[in-house]
Amino acid sequence: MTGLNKVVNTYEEALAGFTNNMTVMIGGFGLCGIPEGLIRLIHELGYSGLTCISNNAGVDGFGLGLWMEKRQIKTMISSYVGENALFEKLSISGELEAILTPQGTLAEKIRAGGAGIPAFYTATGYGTPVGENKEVREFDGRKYILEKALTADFSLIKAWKADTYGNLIYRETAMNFNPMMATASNITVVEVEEIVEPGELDPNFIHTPGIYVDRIIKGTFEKRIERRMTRKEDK
Amino acid sequence: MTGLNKVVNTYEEALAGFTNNMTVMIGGFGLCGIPEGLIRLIHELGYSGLTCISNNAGVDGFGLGLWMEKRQIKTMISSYVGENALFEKLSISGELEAILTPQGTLAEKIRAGGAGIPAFYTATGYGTPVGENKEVREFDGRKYILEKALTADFSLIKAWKADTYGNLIYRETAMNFNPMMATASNITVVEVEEIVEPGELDPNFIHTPGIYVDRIIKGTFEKRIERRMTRKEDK
Amino acid sequence: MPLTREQIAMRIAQEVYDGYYVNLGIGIPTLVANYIPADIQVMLQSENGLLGMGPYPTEAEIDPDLINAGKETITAIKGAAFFSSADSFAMIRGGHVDLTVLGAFEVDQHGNIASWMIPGKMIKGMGGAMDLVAGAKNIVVAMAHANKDKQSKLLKQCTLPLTGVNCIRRVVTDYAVLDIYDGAFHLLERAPGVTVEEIIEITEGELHVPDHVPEMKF
Amino acid sequence: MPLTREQIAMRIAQEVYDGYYVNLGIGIPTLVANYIPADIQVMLQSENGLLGMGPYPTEAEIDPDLINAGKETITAIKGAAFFSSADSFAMIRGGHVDLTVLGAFEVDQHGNIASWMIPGKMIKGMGGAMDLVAGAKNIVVAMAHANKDKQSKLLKQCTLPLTGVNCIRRVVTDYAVLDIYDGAFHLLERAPGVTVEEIIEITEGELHVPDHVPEMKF
Repeated sequence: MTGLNKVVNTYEEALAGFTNNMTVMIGGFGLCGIPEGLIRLIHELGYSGLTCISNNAGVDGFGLGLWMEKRQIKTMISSYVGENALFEKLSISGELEAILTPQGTLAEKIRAGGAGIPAFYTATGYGTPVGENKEVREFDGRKYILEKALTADFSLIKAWKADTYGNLIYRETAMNFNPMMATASNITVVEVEEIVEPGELDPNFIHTPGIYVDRIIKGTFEKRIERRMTRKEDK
Repeated sequence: MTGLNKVVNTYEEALAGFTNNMTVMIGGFGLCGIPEGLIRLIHELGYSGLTCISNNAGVDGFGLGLWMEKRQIKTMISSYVGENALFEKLSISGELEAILTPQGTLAEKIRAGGAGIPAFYTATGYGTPVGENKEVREFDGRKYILEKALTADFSLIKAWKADTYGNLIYRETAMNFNPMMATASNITVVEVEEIVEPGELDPNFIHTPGIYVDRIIKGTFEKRIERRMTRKEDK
Repeated sequence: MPLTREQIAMRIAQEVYDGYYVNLGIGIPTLVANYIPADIQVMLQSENGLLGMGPYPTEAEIDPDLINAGKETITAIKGAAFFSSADSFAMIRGGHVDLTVLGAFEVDQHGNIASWMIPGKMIKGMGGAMDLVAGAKNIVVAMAHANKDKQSKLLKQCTLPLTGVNCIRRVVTDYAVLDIYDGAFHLLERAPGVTVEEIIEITEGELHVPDHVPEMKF
Repeated sequence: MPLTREQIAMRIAQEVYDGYYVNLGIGIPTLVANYIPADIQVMLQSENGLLGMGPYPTEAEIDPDLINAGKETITAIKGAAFFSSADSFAMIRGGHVDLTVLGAFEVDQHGNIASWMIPGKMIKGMGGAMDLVAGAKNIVVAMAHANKDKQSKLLKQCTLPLTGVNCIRRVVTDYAVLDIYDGAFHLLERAPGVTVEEIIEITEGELHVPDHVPEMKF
């Protein structure tokens, strides 16, 4: 790894420096756009005491559901965890702390963490349990609550293609939380479907500039589908 | 203009409803990426008392320099106005109010205006004249100032290509302030180099989704260069 | 007769106008897409990062990278755009979506809504619902007027944890269309064959009833 | 002999390391790009929305859509990326740029910097300078040590309106390289042929001088 080349060859290299009790952001919406191989290795290596920032918590047996099974997660910061029965059980028993955060607030808190904004006001959650113990302030006659930025030790994200400098593009709704998470951690590791040479991605259409990326690993993806819905062929 | 089709055929239609004393955002960095035709028509029609939000103030005789000459601007919210000698004169004589705003704070205030965030904290400007009379607050041992969102009546922006639904792409550094301004006004008018059919722009690489755009006009652009710098041909 | 789920969706589809950008929640709101008139053009927003959601895919079109906010496989129409969750919620929270349709457990006469949590029961999370109710210009709630025991879900004051305060203006139930303002429900339309008396009986919150309450038209 | 502008740039180029992302301000900082060693790889950021700035264009390459923060025509290297001003300053303000080089009218022993305004003279505005000094991990200031009348620009306290407070750690002048910490300037290197006494004479702020002050090496 010299110069601007950020490609690593093994998942072990990609996760060098990862330890127990870290705070880690994991990209994806449901099982769409998750860094499958990085999640798998952390499961295998058994790191524990983790604080996870991820919109969802995987499903039983896949994605972050694996970490849940092995009791690797101490705290989960998410907006929706309805697909994970084990989550519910561990949360009710107190084995897992759940910090439920509105999806837009979560996205904005992560963006703020990457953008040097320590806190911002939002109307979302005012007057609800989310607003409890948060500062309330009125602007132009409407009430808002103060929300603070989120940052982490590691971000584990998934992109479609990377060039070796770490410029990233995402595909369709597999983008979701990945671009903000790329900006908000000390170390950003990206698992991609394809690695290309600098200059092969159009500079007008880079979703995440390479400055945010520390390590790139080419992964293989199962891309499991949660809710397979279809219509009949059009006549 | 029915359905999602936002194309108009004349600059007059594009600016319907524009009046004196409005607040207007104008895209561009220097003369790069400015909506030349929209600026020209407002100059011709002579609207006055305008509050302008634009990173720069044009140059003498081009861009917003035209509005300056005709004394159309009451207040200018910008980060850098060094290329406009008339600006300086009007500002010193008190004919023009100048609210100088750090470039990053300006960009973020406009983004916040479009994103429903009424205010945010930033380290930029703390302890400087920009921070005077603003709330100071400490987060994790560092001091920040509170900055409020900006919105406007009209945004006049420039894009490279639009589809008829108003999905926009920008080219190179002509992007600059245009994407945020597209989101922060009651009415967003975009002047483009080319209009294409829906489906012709790759949905993975839309810079501004059509939801933000109200009117699209195909323009013609002089694209005047401010500082023409060259190197000798490579040997 | 109280409306079926499909009929509620049909009635809500009348709130959708040409050129609208619309976010449809999970459940009955999703069905609204099936009843949007063919002669108007609308764009559906899915908060996981898609503007221009199309129908479910054919078997051949299925793409695991392309899902909606309910995690269902979906398609994108011509003229769609994909974007990040931050950009998606900037769009929602900035008030750019013309209409949001979502479900609820309870609403009250102050426009409060409870839709995400039943304490002691399941822990699921609010997803994007709190952002949607705080950000939308125009919200229609699709819900049952009462539970099976005829206990009203249109209350003086919500009893469940809130999703948002003072944000709901219009409710379409299996019995009626109502607006909420000035601290009361205002009856606008009744389901075909349902009487005003039946609606009064299953509405706990303060209810204003005009002299004439037309039946819904489909 | 005090350094020329080019020599100041050459010395600052030694602060640039392999793999760095660097923002170079207008004036002397721009010249730094010419002296970055050929055996290291760096990416230049231009705050108007470009990561991966290249050299000036040839006549044939000139493109009015492609300028730098000084509004000069420029090129982009392979592997560059364009983005909006909001994204550009999120990058800067979020501390992602490894090194920022910028000019100044004055700096003081507390790390304060004044670089954007001379009251009663021209009104230009701060552009991105306040964001850069607030956001950069690592800032090097390139400046004249004193004015023509030998009045120091390295002060106990800045006299001009500030660009940022307590943010400057390293200064390269035509006379010396200095660090700022613990409320004082610390002399690290002197320009070839310049004596420590000369530097003391033109430094108003508190100055710590070690026993041995090496000459700069080029």
